[in-house]
Amino acid sequence: MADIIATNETILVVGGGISGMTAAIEAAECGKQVILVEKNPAVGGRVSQLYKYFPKLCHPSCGLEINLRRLKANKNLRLLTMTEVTEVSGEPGNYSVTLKTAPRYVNENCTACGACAEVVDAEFDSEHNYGLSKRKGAYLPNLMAFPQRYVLDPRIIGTPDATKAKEACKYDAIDLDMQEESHTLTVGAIVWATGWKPYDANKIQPYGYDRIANVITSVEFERMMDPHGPTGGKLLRPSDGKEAKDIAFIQCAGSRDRNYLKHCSRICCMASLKQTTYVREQYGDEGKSSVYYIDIRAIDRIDDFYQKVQADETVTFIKSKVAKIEEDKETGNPVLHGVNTEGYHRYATPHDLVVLAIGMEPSVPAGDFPIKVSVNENGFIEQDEANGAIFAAGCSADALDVNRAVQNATASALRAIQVVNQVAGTEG
Amino acid sequence: MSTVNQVMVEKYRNDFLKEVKANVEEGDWVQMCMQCGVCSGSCPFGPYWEHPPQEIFMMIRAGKRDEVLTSDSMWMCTSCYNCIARCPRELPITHIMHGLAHYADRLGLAPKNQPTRKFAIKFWNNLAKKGRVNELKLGLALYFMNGFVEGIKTALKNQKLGLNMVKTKRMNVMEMVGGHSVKDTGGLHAILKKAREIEEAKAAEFKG
Amino acid sequence: MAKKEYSFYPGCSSQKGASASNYQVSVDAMCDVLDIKLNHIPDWNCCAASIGYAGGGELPRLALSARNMALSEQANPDQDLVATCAACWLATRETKERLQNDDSLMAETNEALAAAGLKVEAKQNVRHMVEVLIEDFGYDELGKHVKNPLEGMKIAGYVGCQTNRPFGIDGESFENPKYLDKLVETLGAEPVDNYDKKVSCCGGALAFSEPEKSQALIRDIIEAAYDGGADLIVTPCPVCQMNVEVYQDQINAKYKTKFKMPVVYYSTLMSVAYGKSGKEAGLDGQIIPAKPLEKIAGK
Amino acid sequence: MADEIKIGAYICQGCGIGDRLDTAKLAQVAQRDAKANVVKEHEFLCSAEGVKMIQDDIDNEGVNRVAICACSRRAKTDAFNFENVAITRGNLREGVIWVRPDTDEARETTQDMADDYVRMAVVEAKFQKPPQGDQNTQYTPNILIVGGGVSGMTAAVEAARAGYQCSIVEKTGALGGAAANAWKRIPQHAPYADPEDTGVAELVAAVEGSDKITVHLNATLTKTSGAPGRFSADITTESGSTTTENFGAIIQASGYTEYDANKLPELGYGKSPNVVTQAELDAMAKEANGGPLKTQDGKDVNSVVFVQCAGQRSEQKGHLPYCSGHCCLTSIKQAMYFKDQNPDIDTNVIYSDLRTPGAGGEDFYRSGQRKGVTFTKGQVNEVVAGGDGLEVKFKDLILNEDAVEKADLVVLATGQVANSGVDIEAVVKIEVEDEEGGGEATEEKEVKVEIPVDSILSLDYRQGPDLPQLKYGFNDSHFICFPYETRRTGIYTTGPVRRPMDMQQAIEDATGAALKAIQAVENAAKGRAAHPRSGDLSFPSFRREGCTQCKRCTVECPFGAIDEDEERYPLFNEERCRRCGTCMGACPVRVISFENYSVDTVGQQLKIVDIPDEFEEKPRILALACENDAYPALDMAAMNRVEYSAFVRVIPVRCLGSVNLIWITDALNSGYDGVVLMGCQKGENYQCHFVKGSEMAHERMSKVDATLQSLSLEPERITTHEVAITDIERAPQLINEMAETIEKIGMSPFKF
Repeated sequence: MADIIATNETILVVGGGISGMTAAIEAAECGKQVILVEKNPAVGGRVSQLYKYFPKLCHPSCGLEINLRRLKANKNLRLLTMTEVTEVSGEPGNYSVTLKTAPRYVNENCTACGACAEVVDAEFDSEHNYGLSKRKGAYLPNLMAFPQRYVLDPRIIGTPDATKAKEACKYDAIDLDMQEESHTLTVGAIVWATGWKPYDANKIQPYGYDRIANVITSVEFERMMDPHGPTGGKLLRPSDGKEAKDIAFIQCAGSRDRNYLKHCSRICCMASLKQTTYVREQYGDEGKSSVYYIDIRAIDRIDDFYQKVQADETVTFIKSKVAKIEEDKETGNPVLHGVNTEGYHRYATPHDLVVLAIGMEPSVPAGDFPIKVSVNENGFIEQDEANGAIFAAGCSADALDVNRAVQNATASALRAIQVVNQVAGTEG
Repeated sequence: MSTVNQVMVEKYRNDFLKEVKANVEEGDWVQMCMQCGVCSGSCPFGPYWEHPPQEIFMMIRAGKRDEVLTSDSMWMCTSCYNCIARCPRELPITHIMHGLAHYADRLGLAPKNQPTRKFAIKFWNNLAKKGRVNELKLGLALYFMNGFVEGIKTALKNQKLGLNMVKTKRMNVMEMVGGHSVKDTGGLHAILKKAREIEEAKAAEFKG
Repeated sequence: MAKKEYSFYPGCSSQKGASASNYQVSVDAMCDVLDIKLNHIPDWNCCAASIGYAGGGELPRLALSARNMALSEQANPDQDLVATCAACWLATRETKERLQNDDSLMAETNEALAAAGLKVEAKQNVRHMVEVLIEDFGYDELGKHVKNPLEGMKIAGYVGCQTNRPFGIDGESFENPKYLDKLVETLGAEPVDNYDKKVSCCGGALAFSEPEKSQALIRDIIEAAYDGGADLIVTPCPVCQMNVEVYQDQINAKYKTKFKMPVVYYSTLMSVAYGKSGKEAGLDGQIIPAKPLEKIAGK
Repeated sequence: MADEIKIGAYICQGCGIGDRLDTAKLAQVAQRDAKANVVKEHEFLCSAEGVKMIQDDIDNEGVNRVAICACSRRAKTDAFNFENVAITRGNLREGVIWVRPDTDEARETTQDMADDYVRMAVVEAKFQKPPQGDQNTQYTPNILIVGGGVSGMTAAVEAARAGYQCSIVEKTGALGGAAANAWKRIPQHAPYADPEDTGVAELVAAVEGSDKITVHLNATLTKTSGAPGRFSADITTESGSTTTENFGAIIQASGYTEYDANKLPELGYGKSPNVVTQAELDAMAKEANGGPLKTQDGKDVNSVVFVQCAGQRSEQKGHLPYCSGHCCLTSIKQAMYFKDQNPDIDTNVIYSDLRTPGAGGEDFYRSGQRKGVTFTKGQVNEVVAGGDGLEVKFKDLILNEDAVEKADLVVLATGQVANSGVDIEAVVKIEVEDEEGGGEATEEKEVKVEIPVDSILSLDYRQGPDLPQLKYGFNDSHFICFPYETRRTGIYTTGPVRRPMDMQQAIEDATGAALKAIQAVENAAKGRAAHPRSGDLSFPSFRREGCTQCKRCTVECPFGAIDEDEERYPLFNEERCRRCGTCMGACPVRVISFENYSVDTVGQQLKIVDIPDEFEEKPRILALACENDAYPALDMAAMNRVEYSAFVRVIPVRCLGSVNLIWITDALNSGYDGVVLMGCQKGENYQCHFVKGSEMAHERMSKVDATLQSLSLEPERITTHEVAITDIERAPQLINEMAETIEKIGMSPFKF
């Protein structure tokens, strides 16, 4: 990593999700020098954990494949994984940035042959599947993972597993002595695209995510639907592994709520509408979806998707913020209590499975941002002159769907280019 | 009391929301409701509300003054605070319900024989007199609040209860004479009188 | 540990011959062991509870609690104001916060208090006894004083409403507070885990005015305790204690149930575990005798 | 040296290839059968030494065609990355050993598979040329922006800030567009509590103050021709004077027209002057300039009702089926116009779903409530002009009753209609329909050509004067991940013409569009392809003498890259080309090819495959797989060790649209027993990143039945599938199904 070349005409992009990749690739394809850092072992971010996109119901990995090809082909773009930004100082056109790279314990010799994973015994919760399944202590983060290179979980270092892995590798790709590295470099502009995390469902106490097995989150549901996900594409109840056919979707789970996130996370309505189509796809008329909502926010052109779902007689909409969920001890069914406010109808309805349309919490380190930027009380980075040449992209800027995140990231790339072009101009 | 009602009707014409904002405890919050209904679903007495809180808020906006103020729904509040704890907009719903009940009572619109209303009034009068609650008098008053015959029935029904309480020294027959009290009853009454004056004055001078 | 002193607000129900007089007895026993000195607020008055609203209205109601705070500030400055009754605590703390966040309300309140030559600043912390136990002592310290562990006893921790919402105990959730369970464990007994009625409402003051409706709620609370295999129910609130204990006969009559579930205060549990006598622990105040506790207290 | 071909074939033994396969035999095959000039084996080809070995041959042995026989073309790209040579990959790992069982009985067929992939890699290399890129581009970096509203001005200002010259062509006499008539805008900054200044004046000042921006007012485009880097645009003013300028890229920011409220008589529009649209209300507010808003007859306004979704989100004929996204926030903003003036004015927003997304949106909603704006979930049925003011009749959906509300003013939240010019696909449809004389064609015509619209871009393209529309008249991208993709290279749309949006979104959107325009210019300068084959330097060349002027290539090019010259021969515009090869697939006489992708690079591969005679019981299946979805799916199947038939030979193609029928007939003639085509999803929600490729392939294949009959072959021998990148189990299964079919119907008689 010592060979990173960066100047004050270089653009640093922080975060390798869809927004960061877009900002980096778009800028690089304009001929700019770009460094893209990602704290995970592979790029792709949240979208790589999605089964389908709304409203087209197409597969995120398809776009990811294209972006990966663009990334592989572009010589202006340098990718650093397992790397985070620890310090930033300076001003537009001349920032000094300190990067911290965690040891992967696997070097570029790795051919992704998988021999190490075969011999390692230790298993850990799979990050890719939100802990719904296990993965080995030596692993490839996912099938689309780029760099296509294995990782050793730090928790196996110093254990016999680590030595076994090393011995299993014919290509001397495993380096157990790898240490954390730190590098300081100069860049002209910074695009901040650290994305979002699902709001901690345990905090939404009335819904008992921590107490009731058959209450799950929308991101977990999404993994379940993936044919190569933890349940092989089946909707299985955590409590008893039975197929769930009567499914409740609770909107604004953590969003639009002063007790949790006060902003609207924008994507959840469309996400749940999309997920009702999964239920239909699985069971046809046998399945049943109930959406408990405050307002259905199927914004602009894609409102027609909402209209299509409304026409599906297996899907019902209840205008209600569910008050609380209790578990039916016999059946393990979550029972939803509340009032449908359209005409005041009280309900206590059992479902096989409850999906919390979980809110979007920005992953902006609001408190300890490495340099002064203006962050609003929702935790997103405000567009502000005072931020200098630090530009938020995607869900660091607002709760955005993929399409808008990419749009926003493309804009941020230009803002960064303006800065480095100015540097280039003034420096002849 | 109903003259007060006339005054308010005059003052706010048909703008009930403004009236509530001006005269009802925490009434300003009503406009912040987004009709999610979590309060209505959270109330332990929910099934007994003819109009649950969120609907009452909507009725206030819709100017349904009489329907709201004569309703006995607010009187169903057990002060469990579930609604406040869960409201996504932080509305102090319990207090708004109390405020509406009190306001309705002040205007003489509250349903006359609503049991909780009667109890609440008696409770207040009881404590306002000596500064501390006289549980026995309150209890008896309660039994007879629906008239003598009813009272005997209730009293008999609760006789065993009463005896138990006495046996376990958790009720004192001597309270009929004397009983607990603050020493400075004069001061206490002065405070309450003044507080009431201030409140009345505010309601009167507020220009919708 | 050094003696701890608090400005104490007993509340009406804790008075001699009142419905929670046994609560006070057990609290005194508990404090004796923990070396807590409760300095009673002189000439305190009723807080108007949560039912005073209809007659009182906003300012008069607040004035009542303000008067107590004013007297407390006079008599026991630089002490926390502590109440054992949920309603007393809630009303007082609510008043404190309302006054602090609303200057005009503060002014009006003091205008009213002035009528009796009083003035309030509302600066003292207003705390429930449970907060004192958990925050100022902690489970370990509370455990140290256990002489007679309550072994073999299964206890349902019924938290109820007003010690839990809207303020509650710091760090506990509204839907599933654990502190009573932890306390039960600390005292050597077994808590009923996922006791799903632990924060359900008992009807509160409406147990008087709406007995049928309230008793329906109370039935579920007791039933769930039996389902969880409880020998007795423990609670931090006088209204909860009263409602859940004293109506069991009427509920049995109405619902053909055979309830005989003792309902005790945490302070009673602690006093017994701390080796106090049944009388000191207020066990003679039980309408439904808490036999398992009596056995131990008898030792 | 470019013409003296020297092929190096490099066979890796790593990742178990050496253990599972006889690599010596592979080397022999490369040399003897495929005629590789240099052949080397290496135990770990992607290692530094392995890579160096290859680089040395390139530098010292003059190797200029490199066939890497190792892992998939998707793996180890960083290692196998050599300058100025043609590189091919023989997929021995994901393509062979990972999909075959390690058993003795499987060994022979597995080796056959590997042998063929080596042959194929070498012969593909042989027929490839390293792409040079288009050298002779005489390009201009200037950017043309159509439309002088917020979107257009933002695009210009942002591009200028990056150092690019811009010209704005605005049809009206002034800059500002729709926003110029607005009083305030929805807040764009925390705390998102109050309407803020529109910022239009500042934007106009920035445009006029920039020495990099030229503005043409009262002007339209009358002819636009050329390609990225060399567009030529005729800019004609009202007066009729025309100037011709050259541009590198074009941004279309032609904005929207407010939905015609006259179509909503039931809501009282046109019947009472006090029923106005949101745009009209904002104009009134601007007029009042901070003073109180009055009714049309000059009375004070005491109550205002906002009717959301007026003529929107409705299936009713003549209404808009979509949501315009901004209207809820706009109504809140406008209600504040009144509330900030005088809190006693009643403002009620009647909505069905209140849509205030994101952080700012929800904050603004709360702020509206705090200011006393009331919100009613309801369905407005009628607005009638009563004696004193207006009566709004609606169903209150919460109180579940019919209600009437009096109001002095009613504001209708009507939607945005895109100014997207001519719907060229409608026109094309009619052409096609006419040729076939279809019955419904006439109807089709009536529906489509309702109102004759002026063209926005006046493109001198064979495919028509404007951009293809996606849905409801918007020129949006079809792709979630690539919001700026249009089907005309170097031309990008932005603002409400792309998707209904408010000012804030338009500003973000225009900034992004400016980047794409800049990128198009830079790509054109270097002869590089734009997305999705970004950076591809190859370009289509065509043999004029062979061409029969059948026009298929010009018609079928999804990007309108091919015009016709005066002699009606196809005229390729490389800078418009996305290198998908659809033209190549379309050409019946096979005169179109790319340096590194041609009829031969694929054709020779399938021909060099060894076809055992029918008695050997070793059928051969040709699989042509889309390189973006089906091929990765097969790779991932391999990573999961999903097994499939050893009789298949998979060739990745840029797009199924590039598949030329000759490959199919060649395959059948040379004795293949089956052909499997795997492309992307087609139809309305098509997944093909070259738009129509998969569609066209299916279309063409549906017509080969005839050919099959003529060869008296069963139609089952050819199957065409839509395969998604997630079809990790299904893609192998499709191959196995073909193997089973062949077992059923028997081997092809065409083996020699």
